[in-house]
Amino acid sequence: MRRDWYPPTLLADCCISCMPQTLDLLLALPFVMAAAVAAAHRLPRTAIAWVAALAPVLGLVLLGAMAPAILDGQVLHSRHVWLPRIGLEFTLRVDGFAWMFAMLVLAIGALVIMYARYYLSRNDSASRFLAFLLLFMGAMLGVVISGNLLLLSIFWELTSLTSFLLIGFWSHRQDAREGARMALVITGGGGLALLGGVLLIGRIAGSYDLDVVLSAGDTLRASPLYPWALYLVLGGIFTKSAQFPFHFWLPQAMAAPTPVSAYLHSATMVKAGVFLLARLHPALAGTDLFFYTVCTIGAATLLIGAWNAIFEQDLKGLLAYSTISHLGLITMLFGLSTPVAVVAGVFHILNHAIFKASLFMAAGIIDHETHTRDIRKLGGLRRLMPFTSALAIIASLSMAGIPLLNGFLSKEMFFAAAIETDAPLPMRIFTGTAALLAGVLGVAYSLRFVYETFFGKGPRDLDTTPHEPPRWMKIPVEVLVVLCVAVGIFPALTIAPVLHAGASAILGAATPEYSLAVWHGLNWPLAMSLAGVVGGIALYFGLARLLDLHAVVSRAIGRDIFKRNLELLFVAGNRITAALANGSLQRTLLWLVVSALVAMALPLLRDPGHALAWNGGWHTPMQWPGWVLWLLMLVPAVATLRLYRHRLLAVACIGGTGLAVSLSFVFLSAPDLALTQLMVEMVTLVLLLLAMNYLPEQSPHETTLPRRQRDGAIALVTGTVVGALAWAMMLRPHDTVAVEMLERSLPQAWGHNVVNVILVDFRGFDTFGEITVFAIAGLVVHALLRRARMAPERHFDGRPVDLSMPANLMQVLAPMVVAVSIYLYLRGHNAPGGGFIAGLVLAVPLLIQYVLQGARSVESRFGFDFIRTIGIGVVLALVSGVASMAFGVPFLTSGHLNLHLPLIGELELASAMAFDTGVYLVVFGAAMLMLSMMGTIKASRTRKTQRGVVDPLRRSDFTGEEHT
Amino acid sequence: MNHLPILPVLIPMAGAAASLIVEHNRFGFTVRRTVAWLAMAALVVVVAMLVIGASSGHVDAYLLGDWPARLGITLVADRLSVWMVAVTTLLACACLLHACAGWDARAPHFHALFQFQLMGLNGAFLTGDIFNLFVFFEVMLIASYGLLLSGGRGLGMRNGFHYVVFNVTASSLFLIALGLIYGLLGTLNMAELAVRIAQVPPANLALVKAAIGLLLVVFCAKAALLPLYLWLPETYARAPAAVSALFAVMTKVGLYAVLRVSTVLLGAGAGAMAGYGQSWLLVLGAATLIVAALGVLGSARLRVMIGYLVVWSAATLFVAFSLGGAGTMAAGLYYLAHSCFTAAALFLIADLIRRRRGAAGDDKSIPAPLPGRTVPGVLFLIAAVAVAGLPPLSGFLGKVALLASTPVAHTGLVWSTVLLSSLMVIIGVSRAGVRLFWRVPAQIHEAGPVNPAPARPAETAAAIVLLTCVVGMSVFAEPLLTYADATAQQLLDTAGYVDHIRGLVPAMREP
Amino acid sequence: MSAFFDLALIVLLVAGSVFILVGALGLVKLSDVFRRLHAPTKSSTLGVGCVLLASMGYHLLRGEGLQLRELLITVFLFITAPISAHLIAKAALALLPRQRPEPPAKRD
Amino acid sequence: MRRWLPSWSLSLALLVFWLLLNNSVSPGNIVLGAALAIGIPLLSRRMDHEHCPTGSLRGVPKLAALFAWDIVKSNLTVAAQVLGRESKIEPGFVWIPLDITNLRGITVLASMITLTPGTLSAVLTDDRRHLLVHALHIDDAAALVREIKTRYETPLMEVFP
Amino acid sequence: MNTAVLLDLTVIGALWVTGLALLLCLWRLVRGPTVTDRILALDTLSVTAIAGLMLLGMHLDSTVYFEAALVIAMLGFGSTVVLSKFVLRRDIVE
Amino acid sequence: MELALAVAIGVLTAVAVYLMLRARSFDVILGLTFLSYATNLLIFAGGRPVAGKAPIIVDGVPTDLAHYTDPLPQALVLTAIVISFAMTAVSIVLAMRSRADNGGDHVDAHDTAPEPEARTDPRGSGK
Ligand code: NA
Ligand code: NA
Repeated sequence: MRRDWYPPTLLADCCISCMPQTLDLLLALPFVMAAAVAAAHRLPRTAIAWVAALAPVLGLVLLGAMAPAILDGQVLHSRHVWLPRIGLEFTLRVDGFAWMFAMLVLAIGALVIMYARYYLSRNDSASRFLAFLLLFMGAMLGVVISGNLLLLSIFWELTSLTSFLLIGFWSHRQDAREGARMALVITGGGGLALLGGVLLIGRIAGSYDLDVVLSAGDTLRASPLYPWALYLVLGGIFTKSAQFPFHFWLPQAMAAPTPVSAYLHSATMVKAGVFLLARLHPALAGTDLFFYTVCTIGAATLLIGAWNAIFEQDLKGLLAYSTISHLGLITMLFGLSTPVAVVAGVFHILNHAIFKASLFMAAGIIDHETHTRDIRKLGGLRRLMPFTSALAIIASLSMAGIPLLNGFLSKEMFFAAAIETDAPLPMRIFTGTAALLAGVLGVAYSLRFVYETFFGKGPRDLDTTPHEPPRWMKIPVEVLVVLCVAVGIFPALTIAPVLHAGASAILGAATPEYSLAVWHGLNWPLAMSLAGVVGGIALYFGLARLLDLHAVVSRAIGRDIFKRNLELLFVAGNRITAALANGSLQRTLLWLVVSALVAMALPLLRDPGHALAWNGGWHTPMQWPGWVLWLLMLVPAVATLRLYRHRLLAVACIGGTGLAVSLSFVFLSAPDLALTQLMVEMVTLVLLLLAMNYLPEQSPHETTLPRRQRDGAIALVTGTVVGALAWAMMLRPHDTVAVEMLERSLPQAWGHNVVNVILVDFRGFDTFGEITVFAIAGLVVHALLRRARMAPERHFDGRPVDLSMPANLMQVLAPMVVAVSIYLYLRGHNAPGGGFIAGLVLAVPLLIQYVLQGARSVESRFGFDFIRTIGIGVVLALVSGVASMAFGVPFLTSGHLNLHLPLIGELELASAMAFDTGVYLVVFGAAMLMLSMMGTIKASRTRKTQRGVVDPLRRSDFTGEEHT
Repeated sequence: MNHLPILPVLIPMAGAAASLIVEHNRFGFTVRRTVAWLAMAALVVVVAMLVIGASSGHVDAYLLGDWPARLGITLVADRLSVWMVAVTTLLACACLLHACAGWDARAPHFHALFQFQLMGLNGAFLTGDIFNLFVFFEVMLIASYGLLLSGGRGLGMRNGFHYVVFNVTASSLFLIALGLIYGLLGTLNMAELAVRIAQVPPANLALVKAAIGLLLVVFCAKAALLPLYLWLPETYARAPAAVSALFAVMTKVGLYAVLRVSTVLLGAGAGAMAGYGQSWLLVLGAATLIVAALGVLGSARLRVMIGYLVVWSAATLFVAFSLGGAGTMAAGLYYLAHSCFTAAALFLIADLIRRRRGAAGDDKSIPAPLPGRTVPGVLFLIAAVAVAGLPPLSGFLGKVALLASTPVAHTGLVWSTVLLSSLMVIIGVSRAGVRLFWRVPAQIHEAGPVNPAPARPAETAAAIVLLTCVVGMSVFAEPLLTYADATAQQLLDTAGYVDHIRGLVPAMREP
Repeated sequence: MSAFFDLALIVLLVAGSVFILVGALGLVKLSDVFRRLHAPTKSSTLGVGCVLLASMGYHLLRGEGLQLRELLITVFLFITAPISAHLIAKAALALLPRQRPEPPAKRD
Repeated sequence: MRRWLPSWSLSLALLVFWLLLNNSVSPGNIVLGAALAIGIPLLSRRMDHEHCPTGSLRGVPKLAALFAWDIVKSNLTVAAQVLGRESKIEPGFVWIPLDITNLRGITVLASMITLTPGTLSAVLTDDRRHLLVHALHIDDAAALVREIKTRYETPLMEVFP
Repeated sequence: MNTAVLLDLTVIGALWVTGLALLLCLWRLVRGPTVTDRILALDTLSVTAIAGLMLLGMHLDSTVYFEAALVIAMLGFGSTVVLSKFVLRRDIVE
Repeated sequence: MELALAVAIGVLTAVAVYLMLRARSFDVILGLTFLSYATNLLIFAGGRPVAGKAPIIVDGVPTDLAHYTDPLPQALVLTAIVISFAMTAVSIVLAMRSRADNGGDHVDAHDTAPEPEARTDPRGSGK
């Protein structure tokens, strides 16, 4: 930063000495005040407005303090780190252009706040409105003074978001909601495009810092990614600035309260697009691609907007289309890219903001007073509200580009730029024609606005008599109109320094000599202006004579297409989602199986030679009992496929397979597994049978043959692939860590049964998780059934069968089973057994007693709090593991103690036993909890059974169920 | 002896056991809640200490049972694990707060199941053993069944059945993969596996690929990747609010596992197996982005929509992780935390909305009055901004970080799908907001009788806590991304991990 | 002595396997449920008993020591077999109500 | 005493059972077995839903021998019946009127009937006065009833009064 | 012939016979025709399996099969009980 | 033997997959049971099982894989069995509740009309 300049005032001095903080404060003001306004929602409306106005007013003061430095051509910075890793810095950067724009944003913002104070009705929450408005102001200010492109795109999206809230402020109105959403979708989508573009720029330029990017124009333009970057950025710009073909959201956004339109759609939101176009002009412009694209789009927008404005019946709609047209004009100017065009563009940004804001406010006053915005109902207002009419007429004339008003100046510069481009001749003709047409159309719609609102007959069908609005409501309009005139007459005195600061910030050394005089002598632009005025008047009256302008129903084709497409998107989303995720478990599982199949089969298919190669023979010979077990396992499995619809039979068959699997484990040297499998088999059978009482007896035939064939094929292929994998795996040499476990089991873990040692020691943590799972399963079953009331599927009449004989035998058996359970538990470390098996062995006889004696009889005499048993078991397992921590070794490290007791002899105590006790309790508790819950389901209050009483004579001895 | 790594597993387990023991009419709810919060507080302290430890870059490993890593089970508290545990813990605090407003009294065993769920999650994140990972997956899943179903009824039961069966099937596939892996490689410790995978003879390569592929399928099923996401939206939508909020981290477990496997087992040093399946994950992730965004657009119910948002964020993470670079991985890790908090917050907010709308519930297509809409409105707005990836919140930052670090070769696919789906999500979420908050009938009685449930301050507070996390993530994005970046670097240093774990020396046993 | 012992075991084994086979054959061959019920519930029980005795002797002979505990298996079988048979018979009667005999004359 | 040791016979049986199970008579096992012999009945007593007194055990050895012989003998008969032509057998049901009232006695009787091949106890009436027996081959129903009552029921009534 | 060898051969023969018995039970299990037949077949399967286990133990000179046999003998009838009870009343715990 | 074991695993898997794709909750549960058999056998197969070499250390026998089978897969299968049992229990109960609450046991409710979520007797059963 240069230090050799002279500080003119004290405030400026102060500001300069702490310039970064000033920038931060400038940006923070609106946000802070937004929060203040939101918090102060109980204050009176005027107070709220004052609080709100503080933000722009103080901001303007700060900007004023910066003025000397800015006008001196300096660039002010404030830098904070935010996310340097990705190049996102909280850098604020104010140069002439940003300063000019910030002035615009804050000045019009202040006026709008004042205006809004009187505009909003009693029902509207001023605090909410102004908070939104200030948030928007902050976002817009952020766009303007961001010194980092990523930061800029953040504020960019924030303007979309806050404008969404503002446009939808009257959320009870459907058009407001639609308009808000449309604006959000278009501008938000554009923001995403901009983000992409910014990221590309960053990738090319190596930084998102604006200074770097602006000076990297040549690199950018030379990059092969340039077209992508350009189009993505333009995507953001064109959507924001309502350029064709994205222009339609702007008229739709007129459902917003008028202060919003006055602010967003004249000076800020829509100007953000052209702001960025100007901002990145040094970096992106200067190629044919840029020139043709931007000029064409700008011209198209200019004409389409202007043409539509003529036929619009809504006062604000007309202004909106006019805005579109003027934005097109500005875009086209930046597209032309000549220094003069750029100056004109910057100038017109200012001028348009001033006259358009005042026009919107005037339209708002009219709406406020007449309760309509329909041009067809209005007319002759000059008599009823002469002062407002005068203001509006002046502003309109400025919009039409009538001399002595600011609009004239920039329009004339536009004409000059349009014809003085150094493009090929056809393009020059095109731009010139477009400019001329724009002049004609601009005059025509301005005339229509003025003539049909303030002159002629009317107003018609109004429910009130309009009169002048409150004094304070007019002040903002007055200020702006005065500005229009002042700039129009004394441009050099009023606007020149600002314009120069803005334009030279963009153009730098290329800033041309230009004069802001009203009179430049007789030249082509003046001729075009004249032709425009004459042509415009002729066009308006010609049209008015040729067709009934009031009867024209303007149709926004773009909007309709958009709405239809959006609706289509929702429908498509709905349809596609419903078609994919139809809530079918069958489909979900099918996809899962198919995915797994693909994952397993693809590598095999790609390399079948290696994958299925065997290592020294097909297999090791099988001892013959294996084949019996093999049949025993598979025949019931296949039989289940045939019988599965008859559930009882299927369950019996599965019992066969289960037994065979257990026996196979025994056969293949895994006695512990066999024991576990046997017990689990037993308990599962009981659970299945308990559940079957509450489930239909059989599955109906329902799936079609093709479906079954498809499933069958998938099943077959899956089975083949899994089998092939298993087979191929078994033929490979085996190099496992288990050898070391075998070696270390006895000397270091003091257990002969290596499987049990693994369970309680090497991998005790797995067991830890496993019992937790088991415990939770018990809890889940309990939670699901505790309060559930269910009716059995069918019911047998009569008393329960008397099973006192088996029960009596069971009494003989039970003590022995308990003893066996303890035996298995104690021996587990050295022989097949262990806490888990022992726990189930203890549970099963109890369960059989439930079956034989009935639940009530057992529970009345054998009250056990299974839940706490589980809890205590978990604690025990935990404590046994934690105990080792006291000795400075990790959790679950086993300890070992060889006690020599008198009389009893050697007693081996391993800490693993304590852990196993926890396992024992958890397993017993959870298993019993499940079984007792399922055995003691409460009867439904509403019905005794689902399908009636079993008629013994109609039962099938094949399925055991009643014939249906 | 530093016992820190085991404590995130043991504390919730002790909490659960204590909850079970005090689950008796003799003790009131105050006792149960006190127990739950004590456990939670202890966990927070431990996790804070773990974070401090991991931030130094030190990998804290814990040899359970004092066996060398190859024989026993090892816990590994590296940056990634600690990151995941920390996210889970923060999330859990908010969920517990929400549940303590009253749901815990309606769902039997809530506190025990909740603590068990935390135990499963933390275990899954901390373990360095692939079978132990399976076990903790199961702990986490079965606890989630309990949380999902306890106190539920009606269609929720059928949905729960879907969820359970799907997960049980996936778990079986997990076991098949583990069986193959052990059968082919002879070990279960991840570091050992990494060494052995790098040396797989060509003859076994196809088999190992099949096993690893199956493993990835299973993880993708848990993380809801196309076409395995079908179960998620409905399930999450039907879960109680506190539970679905906690479930926000459940898909992330699958993603975590994908990340772990693809860095440790399929890292650059894995020879022929290096990067196996990553291109599939990328393409499927990109496709999921679009499909999930369509789901967001097409869902009629708010909570289903949030479910699709979960799928969407998971898809973003798949893309981030499968790109394989440190930058994208770091962006992904940051985004992962963000998406946990955001999705959870949205579920809690959806509950606030649903309860205020009476019979209309969370069905967006029914216009219904929304009394007291300001607070949920503001919360929804913030959460929606975050979830849709709009600035300035963490969703935007994470996404920008991801896009910025996307390698050139994949830029087209990743950028177009991410940005396009973002737009779709913006459209969908804004429509939801408009329909719920703005399209309210003029007359109160238009939508039938309304009896909004009383608003409980704790429930709102829980949502605010989560959104505070989101905002905090945005403000402190730099330090968080720095951590994430260091995490990614650590993850990509497979050799360092492997050597560290294999070189661990037991306290007293011979190595 | 050992040879005698071996022979005794062989006899036991042969008897055991014959009874087991008879039980299974009866299960397959006989024509209605109640008839089938007779064969396995006890032939098999006795057969298994014989095998268990043989097993005890065998392990004694082959150095595993006297495995008296195998007696317990027989004990369990003898307690549980009647329970099974009784319940299966009851179930069969319940399924075939027409085969159920007339109730007995009341005694006082 | 009764409170801590409800049934001497059961406890003794359990001790023996434990020693058999462990296949050892080491002091440690005796101590542990004794503990279990005291502990388990305390637990299992709670499950008994009907108390069945035990009388004189003098007749037991003779009954056991008789029973063992019957098992072997009738097993051979049944083997013949199974392997022979099925048309030669005439199965049927027989109601056996009971005089024994002790439930454990009835249970043991029914079990013995079941365990001896050729007969199978199927139903006990609710009043416990009749036992339905299915026989694989019935020559003379009355003789069957008589044989069962004299051979088994009478001695059992002494054991289970 | 050495009686010891003969004994070993007998053990193998007995295994064959047991296997055959198992297959016969399997046939009944699959064939039915009534539910009770299947229950009976299942019961017989488990009883026969005990013999098979003991014979295997003799064949392999090992006693590790004792526990499995014991558990089947002790609790194998449980399946029979619950299946029969289901046929009797549908509600197995009344 | 490997081939036999592999075929068994394959057949059990095929049966499981077919049943899992059926429409009734009970059939699906049966399928899961079969899948768990197949899975357990496959893990078990990873230890290259052989007959008669149970991993219970006998004094004096060298502790290597020539004399004992691999114990680790057995431990894994044990864990797997227990966990799958727990899962089965939960799914069974859920199937019951779903049938009671929703009036049918079709997994996707194609055969029952969509029912209102709020019911007069929330804990009651049937329609
Ligand atoms: Na008019
Ligand atoms: Na019951």
